Amino acid sequence: MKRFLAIFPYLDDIQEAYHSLKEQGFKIERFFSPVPVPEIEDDLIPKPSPIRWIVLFGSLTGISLALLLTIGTSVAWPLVVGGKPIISVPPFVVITFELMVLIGSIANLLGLFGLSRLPKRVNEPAYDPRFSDDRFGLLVQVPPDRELVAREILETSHAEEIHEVA
Amino acid sequence: MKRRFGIGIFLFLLIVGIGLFIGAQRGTTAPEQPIPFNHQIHVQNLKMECMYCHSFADRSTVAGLPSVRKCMGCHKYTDPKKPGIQILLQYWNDQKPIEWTKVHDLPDFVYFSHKRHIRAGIQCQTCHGPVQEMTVAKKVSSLGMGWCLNCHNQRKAPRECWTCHK
Amino acid sequence: MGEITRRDFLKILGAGSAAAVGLPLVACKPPRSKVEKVVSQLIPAEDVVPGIPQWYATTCQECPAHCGLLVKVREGRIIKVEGNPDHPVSRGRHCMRGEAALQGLYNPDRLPSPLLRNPDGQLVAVEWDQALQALIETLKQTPPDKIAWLTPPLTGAMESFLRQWSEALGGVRIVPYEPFSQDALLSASEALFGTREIPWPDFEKADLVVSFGADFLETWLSPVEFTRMYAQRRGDARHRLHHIQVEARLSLTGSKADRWIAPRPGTEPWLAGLLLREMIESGTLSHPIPQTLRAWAQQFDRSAVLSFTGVSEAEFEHLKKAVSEAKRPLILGGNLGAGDPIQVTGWIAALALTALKGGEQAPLQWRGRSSWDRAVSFETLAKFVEGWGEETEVLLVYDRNPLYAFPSILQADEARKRLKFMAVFTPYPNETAEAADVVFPIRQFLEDWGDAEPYEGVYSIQQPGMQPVPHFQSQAFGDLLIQLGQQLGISVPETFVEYLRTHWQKIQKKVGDSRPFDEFWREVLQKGGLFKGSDATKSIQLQPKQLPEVPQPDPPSTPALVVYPSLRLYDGRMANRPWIQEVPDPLNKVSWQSVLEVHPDDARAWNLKEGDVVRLTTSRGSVELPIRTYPRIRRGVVALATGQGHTAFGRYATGKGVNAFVLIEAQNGTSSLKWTGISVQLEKTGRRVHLAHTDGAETLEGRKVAQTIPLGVYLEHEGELEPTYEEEFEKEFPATAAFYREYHKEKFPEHESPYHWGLVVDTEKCVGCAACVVACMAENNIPTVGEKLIVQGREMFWIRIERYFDEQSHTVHFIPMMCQQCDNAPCEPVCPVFATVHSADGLNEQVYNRCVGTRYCSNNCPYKVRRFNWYTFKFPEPLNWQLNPDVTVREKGVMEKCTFCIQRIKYAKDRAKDEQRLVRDGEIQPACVQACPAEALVFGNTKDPESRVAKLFRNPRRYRVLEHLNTRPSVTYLKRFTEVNEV
Amino acid sequence: MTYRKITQDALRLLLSRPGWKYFALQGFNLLLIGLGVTAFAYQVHHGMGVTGLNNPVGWGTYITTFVFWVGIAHSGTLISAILYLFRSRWRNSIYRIAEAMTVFAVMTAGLFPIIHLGRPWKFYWLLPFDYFRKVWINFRSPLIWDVFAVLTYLTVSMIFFYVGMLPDLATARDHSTGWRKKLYTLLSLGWQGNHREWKHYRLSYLYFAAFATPLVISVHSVVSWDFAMSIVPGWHSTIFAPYFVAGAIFSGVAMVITLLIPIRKIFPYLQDYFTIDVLENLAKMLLLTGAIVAYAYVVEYFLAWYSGNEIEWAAFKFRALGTYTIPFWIMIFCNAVFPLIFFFKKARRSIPVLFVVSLLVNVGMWFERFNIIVTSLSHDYIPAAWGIYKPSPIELSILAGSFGWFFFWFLLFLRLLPALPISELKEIQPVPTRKQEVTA
Repeated sequence: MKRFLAIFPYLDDIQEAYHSLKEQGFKIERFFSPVPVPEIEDDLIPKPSPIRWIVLFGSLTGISLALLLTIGTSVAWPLVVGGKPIISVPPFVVITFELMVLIGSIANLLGLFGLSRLPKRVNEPAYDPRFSDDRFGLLVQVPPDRELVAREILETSHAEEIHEVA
Repeated sequence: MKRRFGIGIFLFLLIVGIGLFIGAQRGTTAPEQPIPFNHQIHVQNLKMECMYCHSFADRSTVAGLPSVRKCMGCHKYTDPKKPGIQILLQYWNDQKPIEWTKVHDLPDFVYFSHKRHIRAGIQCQTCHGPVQEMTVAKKVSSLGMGWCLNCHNQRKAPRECWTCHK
Repeated sequence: MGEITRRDFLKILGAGSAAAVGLPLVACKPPRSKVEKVVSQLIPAEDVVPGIPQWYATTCQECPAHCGLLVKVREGRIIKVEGNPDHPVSRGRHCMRGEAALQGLYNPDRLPSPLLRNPDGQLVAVEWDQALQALIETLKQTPPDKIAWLTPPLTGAMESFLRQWSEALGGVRIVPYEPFSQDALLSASEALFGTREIPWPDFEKADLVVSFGADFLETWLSPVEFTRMYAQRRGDARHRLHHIQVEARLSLTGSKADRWIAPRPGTEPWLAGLLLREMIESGTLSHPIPQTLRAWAQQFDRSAVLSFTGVSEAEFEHLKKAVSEAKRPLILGGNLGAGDPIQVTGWIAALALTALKGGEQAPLQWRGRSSWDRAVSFETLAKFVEGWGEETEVLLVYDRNPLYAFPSILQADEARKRLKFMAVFTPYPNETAEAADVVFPIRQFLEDWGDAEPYEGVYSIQQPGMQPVPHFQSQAFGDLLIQLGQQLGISVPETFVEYLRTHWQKIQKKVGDSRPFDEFWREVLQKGGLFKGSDATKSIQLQPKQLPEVPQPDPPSTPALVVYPSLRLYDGRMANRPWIQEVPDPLNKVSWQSVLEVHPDDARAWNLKEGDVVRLTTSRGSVELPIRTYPRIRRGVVALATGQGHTAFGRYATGKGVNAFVLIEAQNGTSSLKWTGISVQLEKTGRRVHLAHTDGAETLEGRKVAQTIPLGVYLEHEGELEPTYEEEFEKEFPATAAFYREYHKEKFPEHESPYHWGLVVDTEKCVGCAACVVACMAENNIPTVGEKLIVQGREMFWIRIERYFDEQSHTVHFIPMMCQQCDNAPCEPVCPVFATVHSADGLNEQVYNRCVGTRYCSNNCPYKVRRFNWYTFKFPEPLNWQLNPDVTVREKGVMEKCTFCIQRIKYAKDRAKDEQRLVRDGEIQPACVQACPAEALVFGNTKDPESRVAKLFRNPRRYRVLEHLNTRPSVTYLKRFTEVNEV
Repeated sequence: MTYRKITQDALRLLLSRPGWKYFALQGFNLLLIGLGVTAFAYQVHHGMGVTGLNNPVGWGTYITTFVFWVGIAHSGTLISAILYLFRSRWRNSIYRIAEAMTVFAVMTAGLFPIIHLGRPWKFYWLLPFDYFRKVWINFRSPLIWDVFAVLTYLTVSMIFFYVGMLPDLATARDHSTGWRKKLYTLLSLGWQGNHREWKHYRLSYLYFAAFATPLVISVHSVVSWDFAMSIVPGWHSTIFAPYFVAGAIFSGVAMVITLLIPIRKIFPYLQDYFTIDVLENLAKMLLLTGAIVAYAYVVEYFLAWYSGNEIEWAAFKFRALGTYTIPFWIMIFCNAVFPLIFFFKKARRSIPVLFVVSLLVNVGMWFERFNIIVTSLSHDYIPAAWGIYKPSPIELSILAGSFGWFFFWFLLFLRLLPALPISELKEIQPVPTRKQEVTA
């Protein structure tokens, strides 16, 4: 199977190309853009991002860790200070909040990396440096028998360049 | 990328490990003494009581060292040709006290009473190790706070700060 | 080896090394030094267990009062001085100067070797033989009557030994001198009672004390003894001693008085005289009035006296009323005034009135000869100095510093040049030693044998607590005399100790003790002496013969200077002790410096600000010093304390402040001294200095730190017990209390303690003398930080005496403030690393080595009693020998504070545990409690309802400082009394 | 504005070699850092005595400067996170600079708690570990909350900063050569801008913003509780948390203005991005927060007076009229009076006025913290223990060093990392469409 990498200067063009290709049953492997384009992204991956669960998990971990740390160490050797209870809830809430944010954010970062497959190599053939500047791109899987169809769709939607990539 | 990061972690852990190892070594040194005194001969072979020489152990905070005169009490009659005993004789003839190097050195901010521990029924060996088998006096316990507390916790001994800190 | 005595042991220790004992020099080294040495004893000492202190009784020689002391010895070093409870003078207490004797012993500036003036005129260190030879040559070449000793007023064995020695040499004269001599009192006593003895005040008998300047709580006669007696009477609400102080500048003594009358300085005696006259004329005196006295009193004219003393009718009437209402008033004259006819006048009037009011019951007592009456009069001294170069060619100075402490009218510096030879026997370098031909470093009294007899029947032994400090090649003065005597061919005993024992054999005989001497001697050494008390049975009998004429007052001058004896520095002899320098004056709160006290209104009028340096000129001399506003001084009067301004007295004294002796002038046409009312000129120099003061504010600023209760109100409730603090809390905050109750179960599940330590501070008894401050520094290894750091506000005291001038009356409040060991301590929860936590005994524990130094605890301490180590403070060798091995020496960057002397608590608990009992009430005395001459501090277990503290905690006078913050302190204060009938 | 122009403008700062002035400035910053480090070494060697601190006043310049820098940090997160959540798109051009400021300000602030320790070599005892002594840390201490808050804030703001920058780093990678290319390749982690990355990125960024918003408020609340949790009169006040948060944003916004104006001046092409409208919006925020701060000052005095607590009232009287009256009035004028000029539109749009007032607010806010900390400690409960604090040269050197440290990193950032948020600027441009192109 061949892959075509088409480069577009305009978003309406690429949207047109995207929809036509999709209608024709082509599999769009990737869409490149210098800015997020929710319409296409959500169409390509219809399920909501699991980041939310990862962050929730991270935050809950943070909360439990904080409770374990604060209550655990206070109970292990109950040192009395200023007549305050050994397990003083208000101060522990502060620690719990901070650790929730901390671990939640770290989970968020790791989740982002994991889900977006970062870090990765860039200089693969199916990438063009202009994607980070002002060009949009589509990576389409093209069965050998439908090359012409694909090329035509792309050309009619004013693709600037069409590359065949391995 | 990832591999390099791994190597970094490995190196870091290695350095920390070496540091801890060296630190631990410092804790068990057997320093060189002005007289190569052999506890094994005195305790195991000659069946001397610890408190014969360290006579203040059940009366005071310090255990005390035998005075040179006490050493001479026996060594007047023992083989004077042995090199260790010759050094002792030299001290006695010069009427000079012996400057031993401390094996068990607690920091200056620690209050430790031998008396209280002896009267609580703690064996000398619990902290000092099998002295009766030592040819060179050696520190076997870390004498660190965690080590003290292990025992205090087990025996429900007081763990007020000012019990041991001063 | 035979029998080894304690002395031998100490010798062995000294011969070995500094640490020739079975344990290392704990606490003297910074933590974490890598290799610690532990030195075995060469020969073990009998009965000495390393780690356990020994106590030896001895006698204080820092002032003529001669308190009995106990010295605490650890591993061959004296580490603490405390009062001897058996001793009748100190009764287990001591003053700050007594404690500071330790820093005399370990003073780093002590003379390391004898000094001899070489042909170039330089004083150089020499061997003992050489120095002795130089003196012997001189003594041989000089006719004995041209030789004279200048000594303190000696008593006991040394007095007789020196007398015998001097006689044996062919009549060497001895001139005993004390700068704060009681010449005027003695003269008055002679004139009135026909005996040149001190009539000692009896505070127990008196119901009113009127002092015309005598500072009986500071330096006068026997301050520790008087403070104890006075405080006892003041704290006794039913028989409270009323106190009126008459002086131009309010002294520490006056600050405790119920009323202060401030006449023009130096005119107090006429007021006393007028009082005597009016009392005689009132006809209320029930005892026969000798005619001479009646005639003498006629010389005081009411309107004249009131006008030149500047005292209002009302004030005088009040005074008169108080005296006439009192049954046995104790009237005291002036404080200083050697041979001063004016002071004599004052004392005559005072003593006569006391005797006339009280008759046989007059609150005075005879104690026979005392150290005070042995000193020569100022007149004699003046003649003596005048004769230097003629009658006296060779001057031998023992333990005196004439070139500093002689008033400038004696012109001792000039007179010294006329002397052929001057030998000085002193442990320290000083101004006199600097001008000497030969200087012998002698032993300090804590390392030497001797004795004292402060008054008849009190034989007080002075025994060394340790081997001489090895840093200095010192010799015992007595043994030096013996060496000299041997070389000069007179008959002397072998050692001074031998002479001392002979002397005590005589005492034994005298008191009729028939035991073998050794047994007697052992008991003497154990108890610190023989305390029989005076058996003088003389009664107070007025036998006035010829009373001196009342002098005419000097014309008034403004400003007028008052020179007052310093509670801290005495006549300057204490100035080389860093503790003494560091502790601020109880009233003006300035340490390390000399200040001129000026009334704030005068300062404003004269356009002076605090810290402005002024030039102060009297007819005798001129000094430059900063001013300090002081609200308890008569307008137009300025005041200066004695003791500073040394030029060669070691690092702690040299160059600090100014010498008041330079300014003192002669009393109008006589050869006597004028201490108060000196006419001075003030000039602004334009320079300013930062004052090393430790007080943040003069007044209470409306805060109830110091509280009072009218005596009448208290009397209604005396004997009642307030609810305990717990009960009170329970009642006022039931919900919170319930929470705490529940919570206390959780607090210490492992071990509920039978103790909760508490401290009671009686502000009625506290006189603000600061003995506790110095005792605390000695006990807890508290460094002295020096003048610069005090200026910056970095003093390290764990206990301080807060002084507040009352806004309504002349009263000065003294609040000893130390860690309050709060149950709800605000300092504890803010520490991030648990360096300060609460103990089961209710103590607020501070763990130095855990502290990282955030200083948050100090910020959050409402009492501001926490102290931060701004630097690692050094204890110069051998001052570090004094360090208490039971207390950590702290390093830079850690917080510290009062521990209630945890080391003493631990020691007592340890002993109690050995004996399987609880700690007894009174068994633990923190250093401050032990020192307090007023016995204003009580320590104990508040959980024991029978303990003294538990009862005092419920006294109707109780209050806790800043109670509204709910810190629940373990320190309770007792309110000071006010007299409701006061105007 | 086209995508291409944005890319090029943003990369101009990164891809060119800085002039000698830049190096001179950095040299000066290093000099300041050297001064600070030397002063700190001196302090560690001798002890805290080299500062002006004393018995009643345990905290001074260091804690003042700590709070100052933490405060500066706050507006960065405010602009990047809170305004993001509020969809205030004008923030897009300046948010990177503001966020960089946040990171470096927290980095600077974080040093001060260590510097102010009596034994800074034991700082690791503040971290939650017992080092085999069985004693952990005291979670009841506000200082431990501080440790957690500041470390969390530092970590999270750095992550947020970095994640926001990822697409821009990719842009830089794609347009650079040589060592820069290597650097940006490493930093961009292979970002391509593909649909998968963008999809997760969008949500992830939202969550970061959602976390950062309460975090920023919590951090300065915790900092304020260092004071409010104590019983010191002048500190123990319930309004401290909101008051400090408002003050922090106030000072941070001022610092953003202070930083933006010279940048605009030196690189005029950036004026297309840092427009006068943006500055005007900032000025409005300054006006709002300044008013809140001024209100807090008034309320503080009202509470102290109306509560009838004599000690509290005495502390506030001392603050205004006592030894520290000059710092107090500097604070009042700089923070409560001068910003009122922004009621006038002309002033809001005048570069010199903006610059001067923002500088004054910075000064005023430093003095605000100084006043709160020092005057309260100086005169608290026990009159006999009162005392006066004066900063020592050592403390001032370290203060100067902290500015050197901050500006060193900030200048490094300007020339090394994309200061203009490339992708987010593109987002607020109309997407390039053929339709538009044709009509144009």
